[in-house]
Amino acid sequence: MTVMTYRDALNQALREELKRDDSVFLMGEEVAEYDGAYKVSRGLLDEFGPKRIVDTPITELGFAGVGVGAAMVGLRPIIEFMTWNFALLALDQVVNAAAKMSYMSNGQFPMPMVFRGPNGAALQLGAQHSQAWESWLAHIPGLKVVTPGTPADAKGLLKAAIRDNNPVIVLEGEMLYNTKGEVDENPDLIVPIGKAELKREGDHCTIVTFGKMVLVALQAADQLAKQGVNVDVVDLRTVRPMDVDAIANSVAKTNRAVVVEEGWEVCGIGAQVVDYIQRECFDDLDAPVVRVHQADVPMPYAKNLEKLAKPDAAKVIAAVKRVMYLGD
Amino acid sequence: MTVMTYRDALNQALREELKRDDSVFLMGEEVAEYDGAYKVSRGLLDEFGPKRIVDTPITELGFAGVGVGAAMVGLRPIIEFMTWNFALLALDQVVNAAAKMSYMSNGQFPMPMVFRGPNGAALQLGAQHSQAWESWLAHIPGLKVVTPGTPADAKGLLKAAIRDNNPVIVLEGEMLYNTKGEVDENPDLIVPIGKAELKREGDHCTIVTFGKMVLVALQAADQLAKQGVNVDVVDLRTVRPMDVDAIANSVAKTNRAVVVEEGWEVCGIGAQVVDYIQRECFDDLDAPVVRVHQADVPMPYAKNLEKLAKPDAAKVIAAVKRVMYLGD
Amino acid sequence: MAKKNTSSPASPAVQGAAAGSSARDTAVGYMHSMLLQRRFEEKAAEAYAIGKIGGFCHLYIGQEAVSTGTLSVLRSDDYVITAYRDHGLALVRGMTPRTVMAELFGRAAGCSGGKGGSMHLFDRKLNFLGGHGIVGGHLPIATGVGFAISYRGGDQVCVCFFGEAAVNIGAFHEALNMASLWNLPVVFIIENNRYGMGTAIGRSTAQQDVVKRAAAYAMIGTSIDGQDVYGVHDEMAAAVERARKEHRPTLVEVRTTRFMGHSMSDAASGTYRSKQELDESMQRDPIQLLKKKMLADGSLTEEHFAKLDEEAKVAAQDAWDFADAAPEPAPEELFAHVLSDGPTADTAGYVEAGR
Amino acid sequence: MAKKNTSSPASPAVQGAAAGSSARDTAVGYMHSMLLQRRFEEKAAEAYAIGKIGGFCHLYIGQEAVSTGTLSVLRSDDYVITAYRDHGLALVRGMTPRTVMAELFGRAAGCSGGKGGSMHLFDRKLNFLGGHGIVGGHLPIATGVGFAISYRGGDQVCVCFFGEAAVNIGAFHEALNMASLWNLPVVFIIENNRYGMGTAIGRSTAQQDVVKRAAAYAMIGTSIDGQDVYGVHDEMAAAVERARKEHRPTLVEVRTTRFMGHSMSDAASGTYRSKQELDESMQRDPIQLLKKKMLADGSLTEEHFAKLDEEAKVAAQDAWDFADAAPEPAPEELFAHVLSDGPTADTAGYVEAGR
Ligand SMILES: Cc1ncc(C[n+]2csc(CCOP(=O)(O)OP(=O)(O)O)c2C)c(N)n1
Ligand SMILES: Cc1ncc(C[n+]2csc(CCOP(=O)(O)OP(=O)(O)O)c2C)c(N)n1
Ligand SMILES: [Mg+2]
Ligand SMILES: [Mg+2]
Repeated sequence: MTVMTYRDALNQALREELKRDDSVFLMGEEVAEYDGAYKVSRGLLDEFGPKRIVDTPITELGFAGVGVGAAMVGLRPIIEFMTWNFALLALDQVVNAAAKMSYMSNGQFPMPMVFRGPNGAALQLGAQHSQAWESWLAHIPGLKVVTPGTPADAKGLLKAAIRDNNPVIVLEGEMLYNTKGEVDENPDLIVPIGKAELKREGDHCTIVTFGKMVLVALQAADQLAKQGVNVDVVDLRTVRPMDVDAIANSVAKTNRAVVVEEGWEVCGIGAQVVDYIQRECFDDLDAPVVRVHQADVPMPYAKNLEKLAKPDAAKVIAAVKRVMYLGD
Repeated sequence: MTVMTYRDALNQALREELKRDDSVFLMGEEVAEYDGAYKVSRGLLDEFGPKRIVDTPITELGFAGVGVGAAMVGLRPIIEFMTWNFALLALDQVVNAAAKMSYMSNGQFPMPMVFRGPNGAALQLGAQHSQAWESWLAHIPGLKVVTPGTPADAKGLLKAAIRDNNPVIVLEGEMLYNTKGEVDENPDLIVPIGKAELKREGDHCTIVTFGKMVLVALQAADQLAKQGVNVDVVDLRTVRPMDVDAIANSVAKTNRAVVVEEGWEVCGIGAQVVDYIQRECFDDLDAPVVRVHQADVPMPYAKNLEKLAKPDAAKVIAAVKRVMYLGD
Repeated sequence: MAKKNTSSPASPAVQGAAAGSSARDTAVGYMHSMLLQRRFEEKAAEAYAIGKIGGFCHLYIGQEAVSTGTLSVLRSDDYVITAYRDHGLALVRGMTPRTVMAELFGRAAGCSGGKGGSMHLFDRKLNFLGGHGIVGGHLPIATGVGFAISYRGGDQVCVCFFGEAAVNIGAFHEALNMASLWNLPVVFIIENNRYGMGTAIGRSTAQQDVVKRAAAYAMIGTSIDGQDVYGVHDEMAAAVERARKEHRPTLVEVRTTRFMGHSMSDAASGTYRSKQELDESMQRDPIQLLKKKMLADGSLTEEHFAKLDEEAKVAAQDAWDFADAAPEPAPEELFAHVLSDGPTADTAGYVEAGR
Repeated sequence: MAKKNTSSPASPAVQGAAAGSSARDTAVGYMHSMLLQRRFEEKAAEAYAIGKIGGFCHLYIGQEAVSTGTLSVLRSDDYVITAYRDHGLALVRGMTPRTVMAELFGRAAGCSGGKGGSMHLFDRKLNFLGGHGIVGGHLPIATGVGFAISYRGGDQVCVCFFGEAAVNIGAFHEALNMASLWNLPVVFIIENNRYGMGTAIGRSTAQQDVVKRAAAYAMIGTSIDGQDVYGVHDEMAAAVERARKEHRPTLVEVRTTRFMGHSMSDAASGTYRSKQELDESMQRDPIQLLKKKMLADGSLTEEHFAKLDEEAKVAAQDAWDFADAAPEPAPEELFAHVLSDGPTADTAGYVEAGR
């Protein structure tokens, strides 16, 4: 075990998989000579050369499609979107090509590829640069969607994604890149796609979350513990396919749930989690599930408004208290 | 009141609003000389001329953006997507430009515009031509999303959309264009955006639905009635903003709910409806809400598989029986 | 990925054109190939009319010299990708009429298991990469195939077909820029039949000179008559050679005509193009042009033509009979191949009827 | 929509350039305009460094002659739209330094109420249509503005600025084709500073000759030196005239250099461009070039320059002081203007902290 940043964990995952399998390549804007807009691919050009670490023009739709074509004939592309905000331009290739190719060709053309990059808001980047796309992507059959919240999960899930024979979406967090945690350096370890992890245990309430909000939920859990409220923090890690058992097991124990996500409310991941909970744990629930998410507005630039818009530990605590019918 | 098709109702709405306000224009692929791929704009070129009924090249992203630009300087564009399948290419303009312009300009540039066209599956069009985008679009603050299921609602909601000062998404149904119903010919009537309609009344269970599934739900309701089961059919008509009160009022009465939608399950509109129901009617519910939706697969071409994939009256009936704990 | 295999003919349908065959065999091969496409699609139209084929069905009739002339140039380890108007190309590449017709009928024996349909014909063994329904969507994919060839240092070529109306969409622009920038072995083929659905090219496209469009990507652009199978062959041979040897893409405009409507749901003429215009174009039927030439140079007799035509008709009828008798996909197929590692689709939320 | 108004100057910052003014006044106006941008952005950089400005902040320093030269040609009822590198254009168009700086500081008095930020400056009264963050995304919007002008039979013009790296994205292609096809009064201006973030143009763009790119849309394309404000003015006057009178769009490449990093988060040189290259480019500082010319022709003295410069610095400092003292947006602003007809955002599901 070594302590490293989320960024370095991703970098290590890329390096190990590039080394292991020479059909793997990394392509995207600024991934090579510039070392990645967020330096996730630092040093890879030097190590693997320009054939495998490929800078592209600003053409998200185009290079996503290049990845699809390369995957059709047996390579294993890793397509980096500088941020998922720009991937909106490429979703036709992700949804209509990558996600459907296996099905509409009756399995003749599997799509062993990864689309990755930072997702969601960073700090004060404004309306067009602060989008969390997890619920859109999770909506699509034919995709898998992982959302690591810690360095260990970042490494293990990215490695699993690269080895998977399906298109896997890896949603990272710009605000997570500098966070640190213990990471196993064993190059054979992966984190299985589709398995949640109980990141903290407690009997009073379940917090279901994923991605960037894992740290926020853990922060809230710490503060709640000081007030005598102990929560389960279920980190989904993968939002498609979702580990419904992990959610149900926890809610069966706590009888209360809060779902925390970075994105917008309507048809968010949280809505689907609520559906699973009411379906699986109808008789267990002692209170309606409460959701915490971004305010239902495009992200404002001003610091104070942005803070109001984003979910944070204080809002999570308020939500837990609400489902527990506690005052402030 | 006149009986007319859904197609003619839309055509009448377009004609009336084009006549009423000369800042309104219609733009899209094949809308003019070809009378629309599905003939919704039949005759409009002759009546209003090529300045106002505008054929475009095949450039969904581009002409959606043209609409945004025209709206910024005060016109009221109606952008037709030949089908919403192709609109996937244009969503950057819909989401990043149309939906955010008002907010990020602090209200200086409202977006009085409509994006419309057929959404969801028709018959055997296969994986890339059978997508229902309502949950994606409803996810986005800054948009309104309407989903008429009948000719009267088609006319009234399209007129309301054209008069609205916000970007309104109108999701029509290719399979609905030939369906008939009574339509008020009064050119001043609109159907207000955001108001559901109880399309049928019954005490035993609530079916919440919208768009193409309204007819399916009504069919199911008919058959159920013959078996002594009477259901409320709540037609949302608008999926953003959603008429939560209408849902809650019905569920408070019936204590049971089924949500029927055309699209996929994960993070679908149904998930959000379930969330509203458990939030508003937690103590009213006698059974978990059951959802009916497309099978979690890209749409297959083969007739038999397509039928299995799509929600239909038989599946709705099965779901109602399940929430009522009835056998077959 | 298919192994490199230069000895086997590119396709049964054009085997006469394989290297080393006589000029006469080549000509007969072309004729066979074009007739098969023609008669097959006439049958498909018939089947569509009586509801045996559903959905959209875009016929290639009139454009057969493009597929035959182009694919006769290819090796079996080269790649072919196209849009929804894909029956002709699939047949010429070597799919059997049975497997294509079964796909149109939505049967399990179809080339895509009945799940793809007319617009999504696939055959991995033939390196036939589909059948794509979003206009322009497959162009970046073709660039990606070129990228993979180059990545592996191979000498295959990817040929990519699309309509003239697709040149206006962003994906075209992005795909061609990358292909040129990275020196990829892709031939981009505009099948210019002058209409995108009901829109004449002049109403959609500011620049119709293909050379100028290609120049925007520092690429060579050429324009040829698509009704003359020999002309198509020769120009494509040059473009394919340029891709294979020099690793340079080419943009080729092939001027052709579709003799039918855009799809089975619109008339061939009347609204957006005049009957007269169509009639004139049909004077240049690629099959008739080849026939005339062969009759003139003695490589064909009327009897031989009739025999070839009859063979094609028989093959088309056989395909129909096969497809019509073939079983539908099993219900479990609904959830198969959503993902490549088994039925991990979420079936839990799926409400079956009657339970 | 602003009313047509040809008598008022296009912008306070370039008022010296208004028709009928003397050559000397024009030159002084240019100098004033460029100095204001320069000193304003130097202040912005300072504020960014100490955290008063957040997010991304893309400086225009080095490119000031492009904004000044181009906008001096416009009427006040013309339209301006650009990408995220928008401070200079906003100031030259006539936004006050105060309202721009307040926006960068995220204050309610900002031109976008503090909600837009550096990349999203808007001013309806000045027909300044933003400030857009998705590369290429505003090009179709510009075409749409041109469409609206033409729809109404007006004689305004829309000028649209973007970087050279944006020419590869699909939106560029789609926007230019429609603008040409429909004869729209739009001037598309490539600010070619040779880098898109860390990518030199030669690594992203197969065809760098702008004339050939324009030809792909049957459009006129020209290329000019962007460091010479007079040259920019003259060529833009021609392009604007072509749009206004002949309703034909133009693609203009303006060769320029950004003296800073791509944004405040990267160094100006070192990684992707050498210090030497940058130093050489900086020899052609547009302000210094104009100063030299004016000193030579006697329209400026060192003292006058110092005074103008001091004025610009004072205005920048005043903007800072104003912004720094200005209040943040009120919390209720969070839900305002999501929709134009009032606070109809869904606030029901919003969990406030501490309740
Ligand atoms: C992105 C997109 N927009 C619209 C359509 C609907 N559509 C299908 S084919 C077609 C016309 C294409 O014409 P062309 O490229 O010339 O090919 P052709 O049909 O003539 O072979 C259109 C508009 C589509 N499939 N995809
Ligand atoms: C679609 C999209 N992709 C990527 C980005 C990230 N990005 C922002 S600016 C930029 C470089 C643009 O360079 P250029 O167009 O030359 O303009 P300049 O910054 O030089 O003014 C990139 C890649 C983006 N904003 N939008
Ligand atoms: Mg065509
Ligand atoms: Mg640049």
